[in-house]
Amino acid sequence: MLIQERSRPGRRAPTQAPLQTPKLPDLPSHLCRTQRPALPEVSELEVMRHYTGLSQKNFSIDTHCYPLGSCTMKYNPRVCHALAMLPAFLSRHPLAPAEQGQGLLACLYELQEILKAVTGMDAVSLAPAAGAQGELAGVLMIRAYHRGRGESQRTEILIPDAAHGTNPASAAMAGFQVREIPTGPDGDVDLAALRSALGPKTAGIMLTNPSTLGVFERNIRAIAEAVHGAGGLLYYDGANLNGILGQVRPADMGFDIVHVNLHKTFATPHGGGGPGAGPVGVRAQLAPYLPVPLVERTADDGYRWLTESDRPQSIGRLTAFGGNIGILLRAYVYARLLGRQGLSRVAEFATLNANYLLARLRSAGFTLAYPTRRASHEFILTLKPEARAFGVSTADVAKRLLDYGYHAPTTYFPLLVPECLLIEPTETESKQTLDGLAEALIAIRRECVENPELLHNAPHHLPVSRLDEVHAARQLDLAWRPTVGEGSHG
Amino acid sequence: MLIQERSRPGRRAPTQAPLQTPKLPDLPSHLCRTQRPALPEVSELEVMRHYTGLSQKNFSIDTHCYPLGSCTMKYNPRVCHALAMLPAFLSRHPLAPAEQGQGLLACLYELQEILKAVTGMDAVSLAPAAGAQGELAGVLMIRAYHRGRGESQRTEILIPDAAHGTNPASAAMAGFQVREIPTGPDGDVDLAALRSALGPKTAGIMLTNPSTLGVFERNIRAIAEAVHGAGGLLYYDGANLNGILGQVRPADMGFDIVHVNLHKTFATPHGGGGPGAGPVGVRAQLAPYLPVPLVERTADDGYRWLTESDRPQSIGRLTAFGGNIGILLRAYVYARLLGRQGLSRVAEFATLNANYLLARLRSAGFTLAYPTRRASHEFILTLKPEARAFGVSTADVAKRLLDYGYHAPTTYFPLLVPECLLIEPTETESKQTLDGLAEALIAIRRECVENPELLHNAPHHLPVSRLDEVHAARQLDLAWRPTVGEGSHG
Amino acid sequence: MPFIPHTPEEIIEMLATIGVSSIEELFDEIPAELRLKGLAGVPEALSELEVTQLMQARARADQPLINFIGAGAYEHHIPAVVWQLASRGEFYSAYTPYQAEASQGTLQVLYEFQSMMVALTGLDAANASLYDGASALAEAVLMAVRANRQTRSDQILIPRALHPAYRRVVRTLTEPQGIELIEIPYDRKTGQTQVEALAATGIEECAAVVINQPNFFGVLEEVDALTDWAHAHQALVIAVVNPLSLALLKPPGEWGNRGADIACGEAQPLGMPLSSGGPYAGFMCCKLGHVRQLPGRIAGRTIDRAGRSGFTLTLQAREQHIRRGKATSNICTNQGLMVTAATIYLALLGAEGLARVAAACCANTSLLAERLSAIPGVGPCFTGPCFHERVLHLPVAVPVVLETLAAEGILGGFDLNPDYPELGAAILVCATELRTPEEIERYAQCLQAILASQS
Amino acid sequence: MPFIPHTPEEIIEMLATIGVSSIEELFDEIPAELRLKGLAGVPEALSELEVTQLMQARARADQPLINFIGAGAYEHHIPAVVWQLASRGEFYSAYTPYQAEASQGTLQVLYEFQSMMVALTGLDAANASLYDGASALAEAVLMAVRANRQTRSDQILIPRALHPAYRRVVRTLTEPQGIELIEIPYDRKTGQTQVEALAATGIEECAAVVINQPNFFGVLEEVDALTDWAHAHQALVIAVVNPLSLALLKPPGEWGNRGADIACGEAQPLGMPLSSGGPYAGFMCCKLGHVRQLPGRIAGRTIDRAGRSGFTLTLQAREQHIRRGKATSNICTNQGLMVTAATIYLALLGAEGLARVAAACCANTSLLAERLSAIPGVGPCFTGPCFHERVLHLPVAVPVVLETLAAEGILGGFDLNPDYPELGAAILVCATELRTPEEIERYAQCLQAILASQS
Ligand SMILES: Cc1ncc(COP(=O)(O)O)c(C=O)c1O
Ligand SMILES: Cc1ncc(COP(=O)(O)O)c(C=O)c1O
Repeated sequence: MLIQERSRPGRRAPTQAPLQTPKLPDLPSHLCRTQRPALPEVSELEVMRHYTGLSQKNFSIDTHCYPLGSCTMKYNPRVCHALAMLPAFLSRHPLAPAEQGQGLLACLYELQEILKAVTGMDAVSLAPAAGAQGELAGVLMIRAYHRGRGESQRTEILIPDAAHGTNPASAAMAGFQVREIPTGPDGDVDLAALRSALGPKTAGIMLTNPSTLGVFERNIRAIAEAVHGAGGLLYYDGANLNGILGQVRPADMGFDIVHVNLHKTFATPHGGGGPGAGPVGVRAQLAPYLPVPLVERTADDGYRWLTESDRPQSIGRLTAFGGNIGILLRAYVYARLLGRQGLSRVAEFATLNANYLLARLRSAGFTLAYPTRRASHEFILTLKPEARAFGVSTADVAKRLLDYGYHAPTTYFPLLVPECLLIEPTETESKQTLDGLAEALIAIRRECVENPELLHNAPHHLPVSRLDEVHAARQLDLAWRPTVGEGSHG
Repeated sequence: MLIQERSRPGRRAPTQAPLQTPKLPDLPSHLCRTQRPALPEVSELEVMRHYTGLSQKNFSIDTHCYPLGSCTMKYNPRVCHALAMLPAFLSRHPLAPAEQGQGLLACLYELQEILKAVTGMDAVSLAPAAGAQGELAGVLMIRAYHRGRGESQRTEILIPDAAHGTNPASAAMAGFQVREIPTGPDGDVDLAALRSALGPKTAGIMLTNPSTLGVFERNIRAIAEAVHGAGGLLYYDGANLNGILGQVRPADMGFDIVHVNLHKTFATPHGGGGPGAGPVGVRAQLAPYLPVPLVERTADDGYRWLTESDRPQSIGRLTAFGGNIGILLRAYVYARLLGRQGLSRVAEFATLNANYLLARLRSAGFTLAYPTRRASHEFILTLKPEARAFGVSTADVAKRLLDYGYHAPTTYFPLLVPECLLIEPTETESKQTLDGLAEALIAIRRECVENPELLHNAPHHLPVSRLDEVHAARQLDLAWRPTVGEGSHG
Repeated sequence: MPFIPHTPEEIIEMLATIGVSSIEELFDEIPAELRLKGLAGVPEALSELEVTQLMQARARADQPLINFIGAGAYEHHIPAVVWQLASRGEFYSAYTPYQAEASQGTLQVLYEFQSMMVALTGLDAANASLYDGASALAEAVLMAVRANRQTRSDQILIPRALHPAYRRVVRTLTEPQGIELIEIPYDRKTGQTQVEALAATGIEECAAVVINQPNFFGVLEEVDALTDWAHAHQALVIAVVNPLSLALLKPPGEWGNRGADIACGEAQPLGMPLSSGGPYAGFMCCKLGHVRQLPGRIAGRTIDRAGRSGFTLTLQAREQHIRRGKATSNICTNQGLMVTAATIYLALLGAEGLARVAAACCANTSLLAERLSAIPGVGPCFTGPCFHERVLHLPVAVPVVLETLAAEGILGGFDLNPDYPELGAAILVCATELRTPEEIERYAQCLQAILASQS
Repeated sequence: MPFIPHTPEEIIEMLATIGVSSIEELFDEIPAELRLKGLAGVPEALSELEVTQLMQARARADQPLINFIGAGAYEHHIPAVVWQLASRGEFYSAYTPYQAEASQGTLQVLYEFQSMMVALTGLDAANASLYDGASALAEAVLMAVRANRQTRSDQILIPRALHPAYRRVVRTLTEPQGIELIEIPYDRKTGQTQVEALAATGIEECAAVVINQPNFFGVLEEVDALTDWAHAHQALVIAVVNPLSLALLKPPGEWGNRGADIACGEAQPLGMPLSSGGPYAGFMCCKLGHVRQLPGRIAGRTIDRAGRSGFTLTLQAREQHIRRGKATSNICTNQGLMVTAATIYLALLGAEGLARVAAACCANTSLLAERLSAIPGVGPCFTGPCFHERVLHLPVAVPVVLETLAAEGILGGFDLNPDYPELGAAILVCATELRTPEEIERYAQCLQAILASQS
């Protein structure tokens, strides 16, 4: 039932608003509404029960193993939440003077420094609100850089076919043409194809490493040399930073720009869709172009914001204020809790977990997309053999896994591997949980043989059975509307 | 699975404790333990998932209608929790000076005043930690009062048979003999029996009004006169105050002492068993005996604690410090939110809800225990007819109601009504919820006829089916124990 | 090992199952010369206690001032229920609802949120959020250019009386796609953007006209006339609105003869703390005909195999993970948890509650403006009707006044001079429902004293 | 109507169903002369915003001092997880688990808690909490008198080195049942309760001996000898212990030759905030043979109809709702939510974490005592080994010292003089793992300055 359907005209949660009906302001009547908006009229208890009940219908990290590849669904430490929600941080206005924000700015400045250390970059801006906005900031910097050197003919961005959809979308938003580069049979970029695509139009390349294929791009030095040789820049999509944290740095691989998804590698919550944060780091020659605002340490050991007037070459501002500050605070707390060694351990155990799960599934008969390769922090199974033999789809397996109490891995991505499952257990899952997940997948594989119908109709134990996405798109129902008479008692 | 069973030797949530193993203190070895206690060794994520999962197995106000008679399970406003958890309140040491607690003491003092207003009493102590401790404090004051007047022969407390078990238990703890008074056929105390029980040994009477039979004791003035006439005192068990809040005051009925269950009438949470708070109020002549500490307003408009030295006649101290302060703060916030009119409305709508539900169930054929009486804020059904005709028990009906998504009413209490259900919807439930509850009970009554087996084996849709209480009491299993070898790696 | 559950025995077992002898070996595909030896530059780990003490100390340094600034971020009372519910792990630690059946909680919240935004704006459809109000406007501009089939113009008329930061963000995000922003001046007397000023551009047709209601100065625009002018010039109308104001003001869907085509704005006033600027949430609504150009996630109602109603992400063919370079936007992660908070906030308040909050803000700001205007040299800059913000001119330069007020614990307003030098010494002030008469009086007395000492 | 969901139409419908014309009529059984006309004396309602501002202002008045007091309530770090989980509505707003099938969450938590207390104390069974440590001790005394079948004595030996408030509470709650408390002095040199002092009572047999480890002075008792003496005199042994200390100290179940019979104490150090004294939680454990005399709720493991394991309240025949006047106690509502917090706390910390916290407290208190004892005139009162509290004598009267320290933001210790005049000017201090070396140094310097100015 929708909260709107629980509504009864005249019912309210009246302690929430000012008790006295204040004198209605003297607004010109032709600018005012004549009907009250159809918002729910419910009591506080109804709100509490309704949303408590809805929450219980969700899978989440706090309730389920959530091995969603490329999304790094690790534990979100609760102390990060508690400390980011300290009242002084919550109630500070974005336009308050920096003097009344030295505590906050110290955290942000130090986070910039920590991100420099883990990426190897020379300068960092925390402004982007998520990974995709970090990407956009990155390609805008590529654009600004080439224009700054009078090379505005560089209008092409190269992107491997394995890349996340945000990469080409971001490049397009920045006004670039996208050229797709194929992947070789072992999961590395097809170097020859890359080389032949390079040229005077090349602005740069966007790469994820480890790639979304769950393998480390071994030719990264050669790629960097080739792209740099052609006058292009290398952009590092940091979505997979969790797999190499403290092991190898994007800058050392030859990247010029990087974004970091704090809501992946730095364990900030994903909140059922966001907010995230996607700080960007760059080498020195790109630093002038970083999006504003940035935090600077002042001569007297204080901190201040740098804005447009301080940074005339900046690509500009991405959101009205400084980005998702509350998320940045959570990431900062996380980094301080883990510290130098703890951050390096992240990649070690994320990689251990992925390779362990891979080994268990391989020995149970599952087919790996890149069987000759080491897994990074994630890996890909292809269910093509099962699909052919038993008529089950990856979606069927994914839905059935929900019945076993595990969130499904990423399905049908990357696009180039047919019937694929991209599995990322993350470092915070225990061996017992991985064993349970492996056994569930093995049991489902047995069900493929014995009872494929069971899979076609899965899930069976969730609040709803398989939802009809085609119906959703054909018979668009995007908002509840009051039946006549409702929402008009005002 | 128990948290202990998730344990693996050597696993820890290490950010929670000091990181450096501090130098072990220099304690005499014969006073130290040789084996580590068998506490769980789990990660923070495991703790999060384990207890999140357990919580989801509970019915609670925030998830279900919980019409548990005599328990007043109303909505617990969340702002009460938020404000009682303000860091300054949480971190104050109980032995900190009153100067560093004027904010807190102001709240407590005003709560004392509010409780005086709603009970009509002359003085209030907030010390008792729950209703039963309030009762004990009350009967100890009765004892002190009679002793103070040289009447220590008054060793008997009269208690109606409908009373809650804590009443006789509290009287016994205070060293009194309990004399049970029968109830008349219409739910009022048997006046003749009461009169004949009164005498020189009478110390007082403990009464709940409205009684636990869900009716208002109409002869309360006559009872008060009789008891006072015999030299006894009247104790008001405030568990049912929700039914008369702002409508009639215990003092006006003739009571000398009252306790208030803040975790019922003042909407503080019950927390799966507590904590509660059971302030006691008394008439002026009993004020010197109130338990310590109390809050006093000082000449300079400040506040201070009154303790043993200020109150030499006090019955004494009930807990080490001042009782359940955090709960008192929640009750204070609740009282301020509702205010004068809001508090009176509580009883009005609690009574409306009970009488409406009664009317619906009566017209559906259920049998009322006191059919000639108005319901107070709760009422009693007896399932004796259904039990006889179809072989179902009250427990069967209660368990089946859980399947319908409603917590069961109180069962088998009061003891004098056979196969009874004591139903208290409270004022915060909506008409829609009451209609749903009525329809569920009506449907179950139909099931009694059509399919009594369904009831015998209920519940069917809960995490466990009917639990064996006899097995629990015979094969005592009160604590998990490590199998040999566990819990000894220290 | 913080947050890593592996015991030494388990690590050995796992390595054996993999068939390697050390974790190090798992990184053997990384060229050896690139391998890092430790994260120098990152401090050593702290315990939870230590990091708590650190952050508490930092928070103590940032004790809040009494806030009289709005300017795009508004301090409202947030009922305790909002974040106690939104912080529940099942909302907080879920991902984007890719597996609909395992995410009905989040999906239904999104659907309810969309329904509420539709109710407030009077349009047909809403998305499930964008990053913030400013980037939402930028997306709306890009959307309008795509959606406007009546003209091939890339020109957008954008009022100077729109938040300067919004104008900057729109520039950052639309300039690479060759969109031309034409700034429309405001009337120096009323503070309004007038139809005459639109006409004065001499433009025959354009892709869209941005209308900001209330505008950055808190002044109410004549939205009907502006909307009709735009439609007469083949332009789509993009409404930029404060959702709280829509409790009282005419919804964009009813502006002019045909209503605005797109409405967007900042949802922060609906239950989100100020938090120095974020996370907030942008929202966007549109007419049904434009829904396939709407950026961002959209939840839809559908049915399951048993015919029961349920929710799923829909119209994904607009999105980057399907359409890649041709998507309506690159946005992926949005501001989901903020939307959860906004939904709970709106459910608690209802239309009546929201109207009361809005009215209380109006009344408080009026009181503030009156009280301050009683001080010699201080007075309103504009004559147009206002919602809950006001522009006041001061008799002396603004920065020193605001600094002195800050030292007194008062955040006295937003200095308009850097962005609007034509206004001279002027501040934008706001008093939400949180501000008490005593605080307003305190502000007035401080300001009076400061001005007296300045002259 | 705050928290009341009824609409005007619904009220009319409901009254019609009942067959009355007004709510007032529903109260017609109450004698008219008793009916109240409005709650004079209760203030008018406030909005959530107003009450929030009120409480925030009151909290501001109570800004905490740097705390060097223990004395029965200890300031420890509480991991953020603890209360974020315990505050979940399903725990927070449930009742006592009377319907076991609908309360498996709460019941399993209780069972886990009991298991943890059994692990810490080395006894066989535990209850699901009592109000606090002091009332738990009173209940233990009553229990011991019931449980001791070897003697009919009503005498209890209780150390003077036990918390004075505990002794008062025990007196309040046991005196009505005719129990005689005999106070055992402590040794003025070591601060310990010595077997000789027990013997010196001349008592042949008694119901129970109370042994407090560590005692109120923070001093460790020779628990083995005391236990054996008690058992030799037909007495049961009641251990009063700080559960944190049991991470390091010998569990009561192993004291002497036969172990203590009952252990009780205050669970506050396990994840409960100081909160000016409550809510905390008393715990109680005992040997299996005494379990039917144990007061309070007990959760037990059992099976359901399908043979699956599940949990239920058990041994209810001990309780007031069954046994009424003959129950083991009158307790009904206990401290369930606090137990939930304690269980989560112990699960997070584990044996190793708990030992680290305990060791850090010991180390910090040692540092504090050493540093303060370096000040002329200040020094330890006792020579016995200590856990995490110390008694220090001062060269001047205590109250003025503590007041001056408080003015400096320091809560300097508990003044022992009113309860133990024989100690002269003496304070009980404690430095938990929260206290930093800087804070300890700051205390020392303030104290030094105060004493210098006093002399
Ligand atoms: C590989 C990759 N790149 C980019 C993104 C986009 O990041 P965000 O969702 O933070 O915008 C994602 C997130 O799913 C990703 O997995
Ligand atoms: C009528 C009655 N009296 C007394 C009590 C005991 O109160 P408490 O549980 O707060 O100790 C109760 C609680 O259940 C009750 O219903």
